[in-house]
Amino acid sequence: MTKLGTKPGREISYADALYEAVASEMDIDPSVFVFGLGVDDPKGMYGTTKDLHVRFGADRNFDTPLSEDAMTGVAIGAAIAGMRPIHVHQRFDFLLLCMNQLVNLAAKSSYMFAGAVSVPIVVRSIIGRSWGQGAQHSQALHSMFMHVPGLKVVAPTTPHDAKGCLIAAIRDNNPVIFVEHRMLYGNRGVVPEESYAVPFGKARTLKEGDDITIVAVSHMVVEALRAASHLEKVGVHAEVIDPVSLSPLDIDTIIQSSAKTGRLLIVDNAWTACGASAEIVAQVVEHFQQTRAIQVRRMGFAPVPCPTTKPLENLFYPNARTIAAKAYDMVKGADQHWLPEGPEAKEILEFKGPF
Amino acid sequence: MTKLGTKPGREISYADALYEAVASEMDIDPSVFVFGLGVDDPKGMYGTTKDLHVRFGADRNFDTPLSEDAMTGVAIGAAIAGMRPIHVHQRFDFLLLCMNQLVNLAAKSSYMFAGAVSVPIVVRSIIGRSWGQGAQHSQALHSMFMHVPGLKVVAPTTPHDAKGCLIAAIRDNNPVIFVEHRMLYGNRGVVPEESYAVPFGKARTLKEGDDITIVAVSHMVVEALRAASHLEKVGVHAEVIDPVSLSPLDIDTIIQSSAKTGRLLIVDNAWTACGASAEIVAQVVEHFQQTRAIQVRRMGFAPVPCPTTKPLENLFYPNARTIAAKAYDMVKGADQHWLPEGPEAKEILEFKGPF
Amino acid sequence: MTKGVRGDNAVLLRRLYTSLYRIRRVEEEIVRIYPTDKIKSPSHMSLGQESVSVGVCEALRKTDIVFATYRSHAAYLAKGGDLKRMTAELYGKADGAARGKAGSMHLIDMSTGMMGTSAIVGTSLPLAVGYALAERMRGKDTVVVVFFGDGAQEEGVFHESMNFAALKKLPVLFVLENNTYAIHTPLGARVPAANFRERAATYKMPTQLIEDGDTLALLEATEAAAARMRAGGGPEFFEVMTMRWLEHVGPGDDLHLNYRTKAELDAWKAKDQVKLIGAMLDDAARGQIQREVEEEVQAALAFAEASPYPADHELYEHVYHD
Amino acid sequence: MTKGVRGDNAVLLRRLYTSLYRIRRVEEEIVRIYPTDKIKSPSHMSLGQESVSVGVCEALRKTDIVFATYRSHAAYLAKGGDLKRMTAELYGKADGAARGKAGSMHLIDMSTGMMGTSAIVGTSLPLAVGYALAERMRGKDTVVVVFFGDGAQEEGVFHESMNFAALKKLPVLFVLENNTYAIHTPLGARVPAANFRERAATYKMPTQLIEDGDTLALLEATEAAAARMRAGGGPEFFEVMTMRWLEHVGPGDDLHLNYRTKAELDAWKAKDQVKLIGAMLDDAARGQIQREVEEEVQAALAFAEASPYPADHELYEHVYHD
Ligand SMILES: Cc1ncc(C[n+]2csc(CCOP(=O)(O)OP(=O)(O)O)c2C)c(N)n1
Ligand SMILES: Cc1ncc(C[n+]2csc(CCOP(=O)(O)OP(=O)(O)O)c2C)c(N)n1
Ligand SMILES: [Mg+2]
Ligand SMILES: [Mg+2]
Repeated sequence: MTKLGTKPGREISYADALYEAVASEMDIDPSVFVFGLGVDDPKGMYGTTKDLHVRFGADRNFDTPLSEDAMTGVAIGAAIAGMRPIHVHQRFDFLLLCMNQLVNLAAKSSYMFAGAVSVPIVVRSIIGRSWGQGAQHSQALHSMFMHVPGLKVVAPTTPHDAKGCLIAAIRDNNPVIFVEHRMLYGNRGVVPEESYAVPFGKARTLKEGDDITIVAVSHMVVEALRAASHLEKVGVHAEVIDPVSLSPLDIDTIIQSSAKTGRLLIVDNAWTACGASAEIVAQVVEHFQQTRAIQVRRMGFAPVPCPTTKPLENLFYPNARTIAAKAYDMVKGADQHWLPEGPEAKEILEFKGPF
Repeated sequence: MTKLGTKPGREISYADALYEAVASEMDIDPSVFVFGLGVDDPKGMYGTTKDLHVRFGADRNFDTPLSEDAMTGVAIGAAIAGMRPIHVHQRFDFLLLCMNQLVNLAAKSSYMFAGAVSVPIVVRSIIGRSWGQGAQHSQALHSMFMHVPGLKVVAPTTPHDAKGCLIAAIRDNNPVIFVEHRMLYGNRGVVPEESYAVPFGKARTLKEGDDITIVAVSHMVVEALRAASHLEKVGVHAEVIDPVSLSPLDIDTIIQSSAKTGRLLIVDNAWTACGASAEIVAQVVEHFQQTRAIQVRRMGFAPVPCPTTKPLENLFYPNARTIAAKAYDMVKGADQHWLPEGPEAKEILEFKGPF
Repeated sequence: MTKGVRGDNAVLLRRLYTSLYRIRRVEEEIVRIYPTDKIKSPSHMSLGQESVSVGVCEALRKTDIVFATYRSHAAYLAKGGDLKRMTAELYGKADGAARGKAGSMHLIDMSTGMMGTSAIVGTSLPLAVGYALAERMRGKDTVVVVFFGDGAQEEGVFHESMNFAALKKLPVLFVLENNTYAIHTPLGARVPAANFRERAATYKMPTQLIEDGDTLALLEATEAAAARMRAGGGPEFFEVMTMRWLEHVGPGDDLHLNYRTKAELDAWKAKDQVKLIGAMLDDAARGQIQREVEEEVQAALAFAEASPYPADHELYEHVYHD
Repeated sequence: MTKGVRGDNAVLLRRLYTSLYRIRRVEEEIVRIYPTDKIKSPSHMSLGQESVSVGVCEALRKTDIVFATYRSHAAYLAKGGDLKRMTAELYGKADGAARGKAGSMHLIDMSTGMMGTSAIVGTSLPLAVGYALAERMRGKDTVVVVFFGDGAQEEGVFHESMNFAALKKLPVLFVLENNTYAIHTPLGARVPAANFRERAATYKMPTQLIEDGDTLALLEATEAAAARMRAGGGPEFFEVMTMRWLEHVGPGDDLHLNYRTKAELDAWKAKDQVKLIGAMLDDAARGQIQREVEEEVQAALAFAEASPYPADHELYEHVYHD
């Protein structure tokens, strides 16, 4: 179990933390370069790649044609040649165009060729939400990649981990699917100025508690922490765990917490069927077998494509209040019909379109 | 729980059952057509599409350019126009080129457009195995599709279900990923001559038993039944369940059996991480919660890409003996070190390449 | 501008102007309303590009089919899509074209042959080809038009779709709306040469260049192409030069981003097709159209405002068809 | 056949014939052994197509890079790949090029610039482009060759790869091995016209047609193209006409399948490059080469036989790099 340092320090946003990670690695390693649709455009991928082409040259941060399939292959080819490309996708949904290269080539090359090549690529995949992104601009498909041996998948939530994980991903000698969430970009937190890597395979316990373990993924960590605050007010003490890295997955931290609380609620920022939440449940119960019957629940996207209209979109996602209500039921017994009062998440309330 | 009729009747192979299903639907419904690489070539997709172009005309069973992405879109467009296309893929691995159209378009269209369109396509996906198919010709990625609302996924195992499910898939008004396994093609079984649909969402109990529930997927059903025979000889009575349809999934049959046996072993013909096996475990334990601690285990592909060399390929897959051994341990207590004697599966022994 | 058009010029011009002006005015209203947050839907404005949809669709039959992009308003309206259902859709209301599930990026009106649009660039190209294949299999003489941007031609699926349509001689009209930008990226950063017609010609299909988004030229060219396609001539390819006036997505200007120049944009505004076609009408005719459109647009907005949001249970509807 | 070649013709011809004959003989041996089941690996024979790899690779430096397909034997050997490690790989043995994990479809020899091949058609095209990008970024003058079939050009990724290579002026030589079939499907069922060079030219790259798999013409053309590419000239495109003699995959003939005619195949066999180049040598020289190759091939097969299978624990190795 790793804890986030709480000592005061410089606070920056998640987006700036990502920028800092890339810039610092580009500074020390000439094999690192960034490319993808819009990375060097006036908006610089929400600021995360803003002036890299100015600082490091136009051939180290460049725009591409709309050719996600081939551009993924270009990243793989460059990686085999010894470079460390970072391929950026404005929406996770676009990775569906890259599946062949990522799953058939990137994930397989090291093994098929018995280690003769390595494929150190980072695939930055931004999950969209809000303002009617709709069915094709809001997907979070990390479980598809967790399914495939040869890939790594990380989904940092705090600015601290955003920087540290991106540095770790760039230095990793394997293909890393780097999962970001647009609604995390504005979140601020303490981020050391110096370079550091957050190792994969270590979960973080962001809040301790004895009554229930809540494991949350990506933006749902923020909502789970809010849910935990609601729960504190009614005397329920939730432990909130952020796996940070999904593959490899630190199941031990989750198992230990579940052993303590006897209750495990997993809130994924994705669909649940064959999702990260299913895998976590399976590993936990395989561990305990009949020695301990843990109460388990999963929450995630409603099992439907994402609708655009706001009232339905609100129902599509778990939120602090529905997470709290579910946890409350798990602790107090089913159907307590308790739902805390509270505003919608501020990052969602404050988000203005168009995109 | 549905049982397969055991009354004697005509026996045909799985491959012939598939052929019969398509041919009979083409006969009664002019909107059905078949296309895909090699469907009208001299080998006729291992006989499953052999002479459809002769019987029904060259525009109802046709070859295509190597353009899996666009051909998937062509199927979707034709389906929106009211046709019922069947798109055939010689290897499941090639579907990675179709993910964008299948997940972003086919799965979403009905919902995004509030039911204004339907996308009745069937995507026949053949899993490869044996003779060194290797990392890129042996994948079984059904869980990726189970993750996505709007798609259905079926994986029939018997010739009877192959015919009935394919007829059901063709008549279904939704996109259906139809999972076949090359090693099932030669298996023979009783198949009614008349047309019949096997409804989705109904599991089959292929063998009854009180000691342990084995749920197996696709070709692993065959191995699980062999494992069950091994187990019978040492007095362990396994119940073997074939889900047949993975999405929708008949979890009730699995839950009832697990309640009876207290032990659940899931053997997928795929990797386990975020796989069908994880989803089944999660649904079962969510159902029982603390009322019943079921012993659960998962088996599947080793968590590596598939190697080509035979000795390692043998270790990559679960087989009748390793399944029996695992089940035995679950019933008798860990590490019994019992491994039944027995030859390799005959369909694998007998399979000769090149492909 | 262009040579003479069909029989009753006046009627035709009134139709064209109505269609053009209607799209223009609706979008101007969307721009006005957007900051109020009532429209929570990423909207890619057609403003400046209306003529491409209007010129092509005017030559089509109601039974002909149009596939378009997330920049969908112009095609939807030009093909006869219901205006009220469009505004309600942008408001996320239950009377919307897709009960609020679609938003601006996924407009649909099956009753007029306007197929649902996709927000994944290039993905409608093969759907159009598949639709045309289906129609041909059933012996219909439907023409299928697919609009796509200069960015979309970079996707592999463009190549695959062109090849297959040409191979099967399908009646698909590929209309490349060349506004020379993909978001903020100019063509020069994406292709070695902007010779799209040359490439299309290698698929053995006739190609045409339409300069300045010329409505009448496009109408004539489409009529001729549609006739050839109905007679079995196979797919054709148009490249239409045009320009969007606003930012890639949303209601704002974007000259401050400096990826294009004011001079470039002004040159396009000077040859605004809405104005040019309007100028061919006398003041009375033009004024009447403007008044009628104004009324219709305001009624549509009022309709959208008044429409209820979909009920909660609708979240779970439409995932599957029975 | 072709005009004069480089300085020491005799040496060159001996090298070429050695390379051609070596590939031919290895494959003949694979065909012989296949029915014994010792090689459990889907093998796509290069037999008949050897000259494409040999002509191109002879013009390359050891540090130049080759990407090829599952039909990999010719390219692997022509680029200097280790013969023993190849045969051991086909046998699934621990001394194989990838310790038995790869098989025939995924040969690799990084030490000679032979990149690992893929069994998914078309997928190596963008990898070659990416490799060339990397080399250029580091200021190297490496040339990257990518061999691909006529079927591969139908995949969207071909279009995307050509476009990007041309846009960035990368030193990639695209070599289309046009054997006119994709498995059993002739070109006519897959493309509206077999005008591949015309299309390649629209990406603004020089193109050349090499008839009859002409080894010497290919060598000359590659030398010239490689020089232009090293000087920054950007990608080039070759279409090489050739023919495989055996079935698509496996050791057998396939005339009984009736997708191609005996006359067609015989015409190709009559212009067999292995024979033609061999005929340019005197009997003594040819005989010596044949004896040396024979020895090497038999030694390699003995090596493969003798090599052990990989140990069980290797199943879990090489999934990730530290
Ligand atoms: C496959 C895919 N890649 C990237 C995007 C992000 N994106 C949306 S619109 C767009 C530009 C498209 O340009 P173009 O095709 O010229 O159409 P225009 O917007 O100019 O009408 C991009 C890159 C996307 N939606 N889909
Ligand atoms: C993406 C993909 N689609 C289909 C296949 C099945 N397949 C293997 S080889 C082949 C034909 C390829 O033909 P071509 O590119 O001309 O190469 P050739 O075999 O003639 O050398 C096909 C369809 C595949 N391996 N990968
Ligand atoms: Mg554009
Ligand atoms: Mg070929």
